[in-house]
Amino acid sequence: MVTATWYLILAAGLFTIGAVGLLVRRNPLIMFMCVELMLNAVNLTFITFGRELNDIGGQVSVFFVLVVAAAEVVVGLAIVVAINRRRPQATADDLSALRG
Amino acid sequence: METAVFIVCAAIVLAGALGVVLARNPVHAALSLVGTLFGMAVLFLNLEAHFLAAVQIIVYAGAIVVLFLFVIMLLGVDRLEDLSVEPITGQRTLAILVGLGTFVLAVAFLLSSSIGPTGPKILTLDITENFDQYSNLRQIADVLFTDYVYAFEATAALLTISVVGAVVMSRRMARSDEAQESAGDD
Amino acid sequence: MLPILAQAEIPEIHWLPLIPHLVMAGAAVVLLTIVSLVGSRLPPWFASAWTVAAGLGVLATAIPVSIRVSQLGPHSTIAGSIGVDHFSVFIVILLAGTVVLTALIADGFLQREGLDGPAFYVLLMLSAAGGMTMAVANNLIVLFLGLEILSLAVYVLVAMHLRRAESQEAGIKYFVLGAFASAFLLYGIALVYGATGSLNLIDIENILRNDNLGDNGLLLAGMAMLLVGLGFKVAAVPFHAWTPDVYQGAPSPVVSYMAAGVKAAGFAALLRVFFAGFGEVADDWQPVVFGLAIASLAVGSMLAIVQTDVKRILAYSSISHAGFILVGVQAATDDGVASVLFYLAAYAAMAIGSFAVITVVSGPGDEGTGIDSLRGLAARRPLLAAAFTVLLLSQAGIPFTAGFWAKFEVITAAVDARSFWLAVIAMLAAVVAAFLYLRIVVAMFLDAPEPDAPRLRIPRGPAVAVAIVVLFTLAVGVYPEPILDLADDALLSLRLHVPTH
Amino acid sequence: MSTLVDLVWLIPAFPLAGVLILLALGRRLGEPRAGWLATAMMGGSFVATLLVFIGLIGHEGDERETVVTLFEWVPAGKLAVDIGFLADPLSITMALFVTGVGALIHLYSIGYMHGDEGFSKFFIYLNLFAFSMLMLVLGDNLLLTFLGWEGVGACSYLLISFWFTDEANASAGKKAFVTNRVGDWGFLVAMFLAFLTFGSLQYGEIFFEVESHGVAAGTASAIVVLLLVGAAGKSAQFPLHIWLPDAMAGPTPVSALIHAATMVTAGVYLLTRMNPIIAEAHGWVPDLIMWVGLGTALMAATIAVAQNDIKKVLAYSTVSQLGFMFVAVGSGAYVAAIFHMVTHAFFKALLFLGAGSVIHGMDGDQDIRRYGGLARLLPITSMTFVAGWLAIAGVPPFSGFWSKDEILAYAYGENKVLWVLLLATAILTAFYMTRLVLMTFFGPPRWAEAEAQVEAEAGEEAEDTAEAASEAGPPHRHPHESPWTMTVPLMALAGLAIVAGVFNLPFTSDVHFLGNWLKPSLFGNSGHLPFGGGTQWILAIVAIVGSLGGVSAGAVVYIRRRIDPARIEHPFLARAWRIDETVSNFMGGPGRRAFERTTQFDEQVVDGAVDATGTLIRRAGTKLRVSQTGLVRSYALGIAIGAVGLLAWFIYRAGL
Amino acid sequence: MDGSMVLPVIIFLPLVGAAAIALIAPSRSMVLKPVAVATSAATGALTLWLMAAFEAGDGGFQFTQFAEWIGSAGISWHVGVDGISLFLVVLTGFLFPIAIVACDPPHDAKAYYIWMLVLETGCLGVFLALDLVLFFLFFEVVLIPMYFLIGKWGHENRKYAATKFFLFTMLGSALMLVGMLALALLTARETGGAVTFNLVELANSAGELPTITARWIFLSFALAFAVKVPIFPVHTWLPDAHTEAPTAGSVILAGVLLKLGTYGLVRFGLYLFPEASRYFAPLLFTLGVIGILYGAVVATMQRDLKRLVAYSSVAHLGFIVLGIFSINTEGIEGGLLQMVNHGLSTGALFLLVGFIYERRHTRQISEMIGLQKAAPVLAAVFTVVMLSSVGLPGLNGFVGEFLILAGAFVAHRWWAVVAAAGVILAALYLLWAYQRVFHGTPDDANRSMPDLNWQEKLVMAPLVGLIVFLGVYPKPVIERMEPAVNALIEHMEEVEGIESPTVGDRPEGSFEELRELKAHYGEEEGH
Repeated sequence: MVTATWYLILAAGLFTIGAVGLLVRRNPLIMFMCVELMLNAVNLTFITFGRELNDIGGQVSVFFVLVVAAAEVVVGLAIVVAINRRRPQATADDLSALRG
Repeated sequence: METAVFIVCAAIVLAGALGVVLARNPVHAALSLVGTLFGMAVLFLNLEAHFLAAVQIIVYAGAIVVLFLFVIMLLGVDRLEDLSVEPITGQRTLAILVGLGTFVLAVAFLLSSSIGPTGPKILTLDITENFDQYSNLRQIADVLFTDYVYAFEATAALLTISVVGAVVMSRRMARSDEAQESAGDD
Repeated sequence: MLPILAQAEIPEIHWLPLIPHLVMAGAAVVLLTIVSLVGSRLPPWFASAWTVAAGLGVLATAIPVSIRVSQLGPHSTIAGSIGVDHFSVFIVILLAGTVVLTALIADGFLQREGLDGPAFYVLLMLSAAGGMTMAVANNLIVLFLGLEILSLAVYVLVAMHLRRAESQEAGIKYFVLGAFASAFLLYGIALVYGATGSLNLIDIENILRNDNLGDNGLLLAGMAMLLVGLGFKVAAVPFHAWTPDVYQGAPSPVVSYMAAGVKAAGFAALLRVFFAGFGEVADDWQPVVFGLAIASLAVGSMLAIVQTDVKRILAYSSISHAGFILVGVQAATDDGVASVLFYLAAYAAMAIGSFAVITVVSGPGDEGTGIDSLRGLAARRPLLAAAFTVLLLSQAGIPFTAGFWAKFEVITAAVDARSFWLAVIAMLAAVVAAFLYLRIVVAMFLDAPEPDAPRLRIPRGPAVAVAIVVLFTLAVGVYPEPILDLADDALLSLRLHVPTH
Repeated sequence: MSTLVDLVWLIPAFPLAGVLILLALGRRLGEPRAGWLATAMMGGSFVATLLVFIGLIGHEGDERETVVTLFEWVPAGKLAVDIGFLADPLSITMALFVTGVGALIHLYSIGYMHGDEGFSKFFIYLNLFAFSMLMLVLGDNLLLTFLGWEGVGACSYLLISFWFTDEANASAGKKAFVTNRVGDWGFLVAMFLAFLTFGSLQYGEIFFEVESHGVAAGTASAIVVLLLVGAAGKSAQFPLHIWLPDAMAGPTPVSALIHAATMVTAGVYLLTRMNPIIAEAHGWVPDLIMWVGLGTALMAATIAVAQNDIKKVLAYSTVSQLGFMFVAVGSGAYVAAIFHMVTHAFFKALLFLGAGSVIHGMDGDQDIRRYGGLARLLPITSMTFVAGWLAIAGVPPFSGFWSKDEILAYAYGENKVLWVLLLATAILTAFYMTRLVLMTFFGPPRWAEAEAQVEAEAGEEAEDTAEAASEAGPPHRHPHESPWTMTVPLMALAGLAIVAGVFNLPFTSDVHFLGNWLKPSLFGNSGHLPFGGGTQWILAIVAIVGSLGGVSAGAVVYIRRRIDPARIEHPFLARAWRIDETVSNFMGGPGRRAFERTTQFDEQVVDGAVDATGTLIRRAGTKLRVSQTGLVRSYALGIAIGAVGLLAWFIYRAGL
Repeated sequence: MDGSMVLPVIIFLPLVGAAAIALIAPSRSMVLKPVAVATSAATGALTLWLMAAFEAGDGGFQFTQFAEWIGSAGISWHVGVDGISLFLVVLTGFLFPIAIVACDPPHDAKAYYIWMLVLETGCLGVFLALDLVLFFLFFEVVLIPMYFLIGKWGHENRKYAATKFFLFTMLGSALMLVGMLALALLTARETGGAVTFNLVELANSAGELPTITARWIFLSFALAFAVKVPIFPVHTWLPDAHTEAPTAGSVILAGVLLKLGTYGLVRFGLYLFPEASRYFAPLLFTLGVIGILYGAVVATMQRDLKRLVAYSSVAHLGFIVLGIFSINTEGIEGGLLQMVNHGLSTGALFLLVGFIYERRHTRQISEMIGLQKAAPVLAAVFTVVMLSSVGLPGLNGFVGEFLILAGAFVAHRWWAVVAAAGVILAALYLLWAYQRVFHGTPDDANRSMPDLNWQEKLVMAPLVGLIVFLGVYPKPVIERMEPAVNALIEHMEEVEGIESPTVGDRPEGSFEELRELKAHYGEEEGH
């Protein structure tokens, strides 16, 4: 029998991979994907807790997270598109005019 | 059975995640993401979140990843990223250390604690008690339109923003010498 | 099917407390509709005026809410997910005021820069609606949604100056980091949910009071993650790094909204979650906030003094201010909450005014934000320089400005909580920060203007906005009692709530 | 109660009025009316003093003390100080010769300062000085005395640097003031101690407290020693004497009035006034006063032997004579001290004014090596000067003999060694004064041919002669006698210098006028000679022989030229035992360096620390700025590190 | 005039004047100065009236006015005057018109007069406030006008000096604010009463705080005041600020602003923290002595005349600190008196240096020589003022200095002995400077320097007059101070429950009684 802990550890691992991915990748799109990974990890955590607590709240939360994720991606991609129009192929590291 | 499903799905999820992080081609990364999302959906099923499993596929794999791919194609940003170089000194080492730290600490917290309060629990809606009578969808709907009705309505604002935002950002800005007239005719 | 339907109890909904939110969000949607229908036939000032009206409408509708709260006491509605108390009213008023003033500032600015007017105001109002949601949220998911509404709109606002590369760079930075921090916040929510079994702060507070969960790892980890997310929003060190870049890159009116509104909403959420929700385990998080406060004060002040861009200076100073406000949070007392609210109100005025001045001074393209562009402003535009000076002195905490009382209240709270050393450090940081305000004042008053400096045009909107905040700053500086009373009344204690669920 | 004594306030009021009138109208009055006004004020003051004197005489012997209080000055806490005047035999004695001699010198100044552009200012200062001196003498409490004490110091400063365009004068004035201040420090601290001990600064109350409750010997000793420091400063006793010779830079009437007759005797007056405290002090305290006096007297006498500036000779002689007075105070011979003070005031004022007359006649030249044979050209000056010479040399029956003899007698009673040394000093005095007189008034005139020689030596003795050389007039001079305003005071003072001995004749207690007169002020603290009249006669004869010996020795050296004067005028003596040099070298060398170091410390360490704090914060800001790379991934890393940090802290907190 | 209204009128009259000046049209700039002078003179007249109407024998607060201000925080509008503050108020009222009349700003006259008048309001507010927060507000707000006065109308290095002045002073008061809040809150906690910042109420419960707490709080106050005074080693803002400030700024800075610190030490140090004051008295005492000697030594070596005067302030203020922490009537009264005296004499010195600067456009001592020849009246006035600063008896500086040292001697005699050596050094640096500047033969640059004009004479006359008057007859001042000082000391003793060391009572005797006592001496004298 798989206990909740396994799910949670899996989620933690996924969250970590997402976080590390955001830190090491330069392509903004892939960075967004990493955020999605992190959100997915949270979703898994929510659902696991919900089941353990015998509570639907976790699942409802995931529902909202999904909506937020979708909206976030739209906005994020819109910004990326706008930037790419001016500076095609710009990586996250290229955008460092503001500093200091 | 559940264990087997978990192991397989976990493997898929992690592999997909690693694929996202390690793929040089953004298209490959997006496809790896799809893998993760599918694995996740199955795990949701495993956890008796049927509705969310479906939404996961439809919204995530179906809409979000497609959006990603669409943008990749639109912008032609499918150039390979050279992952052997890290321009920022120490970034990768620190990132991995931080990742390890987060993971180890999170696991330590998870393993050391019990879930839920020691006293009486406060349930939004008891899953098991009503499981026989209601579908998962029904349960979620119940809560969504009662206790979470405000949140549900708020998502409308969220979506409006994303629409307006996308429109604003995708507007082609006239060159600065045309700025005056373009401001006028909008 | 009927019995099943009967199962779903529709919770009691008090509409009155929600009216301000509905007015704000509704005004945005209506504006959007009008614009898409009538479009270019509208006069250029229409959207701005509409927004001002909407903000004033919110202010007006907040009054009955406030009266209701006075009559009934703090309570909650919609299954306990919405808290109706003076605290939220205070923040709502603050946000509405911020919207009004930002709209005034933005009026001339958007025309000058040739930017998409209506969209700006729509996003502004929606964002403010999100902020208000954060202020009233008694449910972590509602709070998260509010935060996302607030943030997503601001991401777009930051990036919307399409002719400025800095604007988009700021936008993408803010977005990536914001999403990253949101993920932490969300994870924190999940962990707290796992620890307490509830997403409702009232329930959580009850549980924490009855159970001894102080050493529950999930709860602690959840608090840590929540602090990351909210610390990011309020720009506390070490989650602050976006602030200077974004403040510098973003269109100036947006910055005034961010500094005043976003920060206020962030602190409102922080207080709701930590003071109200986790008040029972304050011993656990106080030291962390202590650390964040010191780090913010130190880093904010020290980095500010080596900057040359006024927006950057003020960005770092906003980090320092965040540290100051955290001092009030750290006290974890009712006085602390009141001091935070007062500080937020005072800071909102100074920040809006300061960025309004910068909006005016920066000139076409929003480029002239270097400290050089302020050189000799006193000779060119004495009143503007005087107004800016008042605002800067207020930021420095000089007497007879609102900023003084803000610091006074925060330090009072800290001292009352026996955090003497924190108070001392905060005051020392304030002295260091004073140096940078002086630098700006020096540039304006003691330096000669550039010989070829163009004549400054001061549009009516920003002029009115600056006049309002300066008057507010001075009036509160001389007689802070009304605002102090408001802040003192804005008790934030979930124990007083009567959950209707 | 005689109303005459109550007029005591008039004594200082006259010169004060003079000051105020001259301040308002001085320039309009112009020369010489300003001078006449000032002189008249001094005359009025003298008359007022006489009236008070007469009034006092009318009192019974023991009731010759009257305090006239004008108003409260400093009524603060326990401290209550009045502006009040004490008229008693001591103060009135002092006031008499201060106003008397002062009036004469004012008169003299009208002639002396003729043609000076600061004429009226000079008389303002002189009157102000007189006022201060009278406050010093008449004040009924230590603080008022101190007011006068400092006032005369300030006037001295102003008058020494009167011709301020010359750096040397300016320096001398500053030096006088600062050196005096060192002494004032002692006076101040003595006052604090007195206040702490007695709760009052008023003489009457202090003495009453001493009489009724007594005072610890240690405290009394401390007070006296501190007062001695003050007195040494004002009365130019070793080692604070260095200012007085330099003070000769001022106009000569100033030297006569302030730096010979009146101000410099203030120290003696103060110690005499405080005799009840001295009486309570340990035994070594009077001895200390005595030995300080003796050392100063002897040292100054040896220096005077080798000086070539006429005023410097007189200055060192003044220092020496003040030493005599200190010896007297130390041996309890207060009457002798006051007696000598009075006679000294007459003859030294006379000598200075005479010297002034000579300098006036020599167009400002002060070097005695360029004098000679002036007796014929300046008859009145030379005759009066001779009278002064005989008085100071201790030749009977001139006044100096009587007063000096009394001091010598007391010294003999105190300590034989002391007496021998003091006698030697007296002989030296006779010797160098003879030298001065002979070189100035007798022998061949040298004022023409000496010129070349002096110029040759100029390099070596630059310091001594710089002044003379710079003021040296045309090579062909025509020394002339001074106007009557200058000679009348000379004659008056000469008369006094000759006959003043009658004030206090030693033969019987009935003719011991001054002794009897002063008795009420001395509270029986006066010393008594432990031997009879026979010994006194022997001592007197020895003194006379000594004086005559000194005079003859001078004649032998400077008329007969039996001994080369250069062997006597040793450079070490000429350079005043190098004390002045040592002090200057210290002040200019290590002293100045210490001051500079302190200033550097202030600039670099104290202020440096402040600036360094600013720099440090700024530098820290610059360093931290590097963290703001502009790279979004760095920022994200920062957030992640922060998150891990928080998690770690909570782990620690949970004790996991 | 209603008694209770006079203080607010005094405080705010200059502010009203400032507002009036702000409304004057640029075309009518010639009326700026008359309005400023009239306002400050009217304020000065009111302060004189205050002095005249002041009940001399009363040690408590007079003309008090009380109103709730910020009730929730326990802050009130509470003003009043007693013997301790009276003469500082009068000094302020006196010096401002003089400073305004004496110096015309070279540019931006309107802003200049506005700031001067605002500054006056701030200073008066500090001296009259009887509520800690009210005091703090005024104390802190004074920085702004002074900052602008230095920064805008100062000399070459003005920006640095102004910023340093501002930050340094703010640093001190920043900590004081924490201390002030701790005092009010902890006292309220100890007594169980409501939080109040009322000075009198806090003083009455001064003994309630734990000793250690009170000491810490005292230190925070003392630091703020030490910076303002300034006490060694936190004095280095002063030479810069004084040197770079315009003449009127220097006058006010030296004459009034430094007194904010010393006044604070008395009013908020001794009064509120009797035990801590006594506990730390040796420390402050020592710093005062160091300041006296150190300030004098450093002043001696200055090449800049204004800087020299500035450092002389360090020495003088050292004396005042010494007097205050003698904690006896003589010392405190001396300190208070010396505050007034220092204001007059150093203010006058700065004016004179300013006059010289206007003529010679240099402050370097080495560039001046023989000025007495060129400007005898200036030199004469300078001499009087200098002698007052040196502490010559008969001039004002002496009385204060003497009382201070006498008080200090009673309290800690060896320190007083050392401090008294300061009188030597004071003579040294001032006389040396005078010698270098005024004595000697003037060179071409200095020969033609004009003497004081009638306006400048008019300005100096009252200063010199007061310098002499207070030296001769300080009683009117002292007798008004004394009841308040005695009340303060009684309060301290009451709180601490100890008696301060003091001098024995004045002996009852006099020469009359002495005569009877010593009658037997006459008999002894016979044989």
